Parts: sequence; C-alpha cells; structure tokens
Amino acid sequence: MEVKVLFFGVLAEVSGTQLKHYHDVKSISDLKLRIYDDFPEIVHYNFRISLNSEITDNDLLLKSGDEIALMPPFAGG
Amino acid sequence: MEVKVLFFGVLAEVSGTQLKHYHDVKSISDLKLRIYDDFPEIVHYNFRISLNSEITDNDLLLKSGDEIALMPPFAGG
Amino acid sequence: METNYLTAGPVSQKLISQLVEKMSHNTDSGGHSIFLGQVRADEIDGKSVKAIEYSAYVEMVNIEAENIKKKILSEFPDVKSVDIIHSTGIVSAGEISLLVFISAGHRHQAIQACSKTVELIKDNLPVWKKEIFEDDSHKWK
Amino acid sequence: METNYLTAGPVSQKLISQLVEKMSHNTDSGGHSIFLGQVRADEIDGKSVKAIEYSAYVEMVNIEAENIKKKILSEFPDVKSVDIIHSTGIVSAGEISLLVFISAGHRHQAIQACSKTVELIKDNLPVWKKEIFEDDSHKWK
Repeated sequence: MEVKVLFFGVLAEVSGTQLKHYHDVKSISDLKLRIYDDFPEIVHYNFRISLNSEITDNDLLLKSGDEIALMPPFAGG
Repeated sequence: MEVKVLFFGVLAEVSGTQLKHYHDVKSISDLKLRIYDDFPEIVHYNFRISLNSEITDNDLLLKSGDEIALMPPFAGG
Repeated sequence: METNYLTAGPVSQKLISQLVEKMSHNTDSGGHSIFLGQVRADEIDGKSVKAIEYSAYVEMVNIEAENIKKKILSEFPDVKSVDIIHSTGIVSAGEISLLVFISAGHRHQAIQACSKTVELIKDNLPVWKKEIFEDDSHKWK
Repeated sequence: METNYLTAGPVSQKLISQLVEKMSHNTDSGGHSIFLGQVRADEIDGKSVKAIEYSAYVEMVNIEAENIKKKILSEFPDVKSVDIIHSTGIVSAGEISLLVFISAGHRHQAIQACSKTVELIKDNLPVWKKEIFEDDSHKWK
C-alpha cells in the first residue's frame, strides 16, 4: 500500500518537499514516526493532520490511496 | 427682517413648495404658527426643525437671514 | 453647494472602482470594509418599486457627514480613511444609492467602523426618499 | 483542481467590478457588504514587507469554503449570496489578497454575515503565507 503526504507552509520548506509517498504505513501515528525519521526538524513545529481533506486529531488507520496533509496554523486572509 | 424656510421630503409635497420666505417672525414657535396658517395639512406630519443646519427642539429667537428647515424623519441609505 | 458626499443619480461602478484603486496606494491598510446600499424592487400593496427619488438638505449633509467621519476616526484609531457617498435624485431598482468605504490597518476596526458609519448615516443624514412605482404613483418613506 | 474560491495572484480590480456588476442584477438585494484584505507593507525587524506569497491546500479550500457558504446561508436567511475569493502565489504590498462579497435583503444581515465569513475564513481555510521582504529574505506566518 501507498499513501500520499502533503507538506504545507513552513513544513514544505523544512522538509524540502511538498509531496512524498510512503509505503506500508499502518496508521497516522506510524506515519508520523516515519516522517520524523526523514525530517527530524519537523518535530519542532506546530501542525495539524488532515486525512483526505478532513482534519483529524485521532490515530486513524490508513489505506492505500489515502492523502495525508501536514498543516501548520492557517494564515489566510 | 426675513427668514428662509425650507420644506423637505413629504412636506415639500404637502406645502407645494421647497422654499418660502417669511417676514417679521420673532421665534420658531411664532414661525410654526405662520406655517400652519399657510399649510394647515402640515400639522398632521411628524417633523423636526433645524436652524442654520442645526437641529433644535427649543423655541429660539430668529434674526434676519436665518435658515429654518422642516425635516420629516430621515430616510437615507 | 459643493459636496464630497452626494452624487447625482446612482453611485456608479466607475466611482466604486476609483475608490478601490485609490485605496490600494495606501500600503499601511490591511483591510477595507465596504457597504453598498442598493434600491430593492420591493412590492408594496401589489405594486413594484421601480426607483427611489432621493432629496437632501445639502449643507446639512456636508456638516453631518463631516461629523460622522470625525466620530469614526476618533473612535477607531486604526481607521485610515472614511468615504461616504449618497445619491440624490432618481436611482432605479438594482442601482446603488449609498457607498461607505472604510480602510483600516486591520480587519476588526474596518468592519466595525463600516457598520457604525452606516448606522450613523441612517440616523443623522438629512436625506429623504420617495418610492416610485411602475405605474408612476409614489410613496414617501 | 478547479476552484471558485482561489485566484492566482492578487484579486484584481476587474474581478471586484465584475462582482459589483453581477450583484446589481439581483433587485431583491438591499445591501452588499464587502471585505477586501490587502497586503500591508509592515515593517518587521527593520525590514519592510514587499509581498506575501500564499499557498493553499486547494481541494480542502474548496470543501471548507463550501462549508462556510452553507453555514452563512443557513444562519442568515436574509443573505442572497456569498462570494469568497482568496489569492494564491505572490501578492505585492497594496494589492488585494481576499475578497468577501455578501448580498442580502437588508443591511444588518449583510454586514453581520460579512464579518462572520471573514472570521470563518481566517479560522478554517487551509492557506499559508510567507512574508517576503525588500532584501528577498522571508518569514513564515
């Protein structure tokens, strides 16, 4: 299985990427550990997670094709 | 002495005029009586008085050149 | 009878665009709050309003609009500019009869000041209106 | 990635004029309340902001903007239309980055709905901004 991870705002700069695919991740907490492994800097930033465009604070299970976004506090307007 | 009286909104329609000069009027109450004499219909309408562009509820004395306006409730916007 | 606050006929699209254009030169403004009052084709006793004819006590409009501007600028220190334009004469249904344009450093004061300016205009500007119906009969408001 | 809510670069004068034009065809609207967010030339640590670069999560902006629209229309029954346009990409100081355009039967709901829409946008639209200074350094907000 493969999921798509989007990095927004300052996190795109910190990670050096806007999009990265991850394979064989079970859950959001599992994914977060993998992301922290790849980009240790990210741990210092405040962000929320969305799964398929919906914000969640829960540790949901992931399935192939899921789109996860790492979103710093919004700053529109 | 002569004062200038302006009729606004519905009062211009009721009186059939927008402007009328009155001579030898002592005070606002005096002027009002003269206006009611000329246009008895006006007594049925709700209005405020301004003297030289300033609204007043007092019975002020008038002097030559004063401009008095009869103003129904405002309806701008 | 010079005035910065009254315009003959509807507030034109051009006037609105010019104000937006002008405001953008002010690079310390972060928000503009704009209110446009439009003539509604209200139905009254089965007849539809086709236009409103506005009349105004011009000298007093100038004085009162200045007072409103001063009041808003002193109450909302973040506000940079207050523009008020009201129509006189005939304004057809669907046309704009009032424009309030507030620029401020930040959104909250822009929005609050705009709302307050509209209320002050309603309460204090010596303007009257006559609704004109499709059959050319009319009603004073 | 179709969207009715995002525009590349600043919200143009033309877009604003088109909306004003469009709204006037609605003769049961009595008031339009408009908010324009503008990029300020803020000074931060002695450096002046020359532009903001906005980025957005496009799919989610569409979903959230639809939600905001629905919320406003259900909370303010007098509101006839809600338009929201936010910039993506570079917007220079003095240019407009956000437009909210509310039309309603009467002024109170137009003004209240506009204010609420702006707050909901700030809280819920997945948009990020990077302030770009005169020396091309930048700061995330």
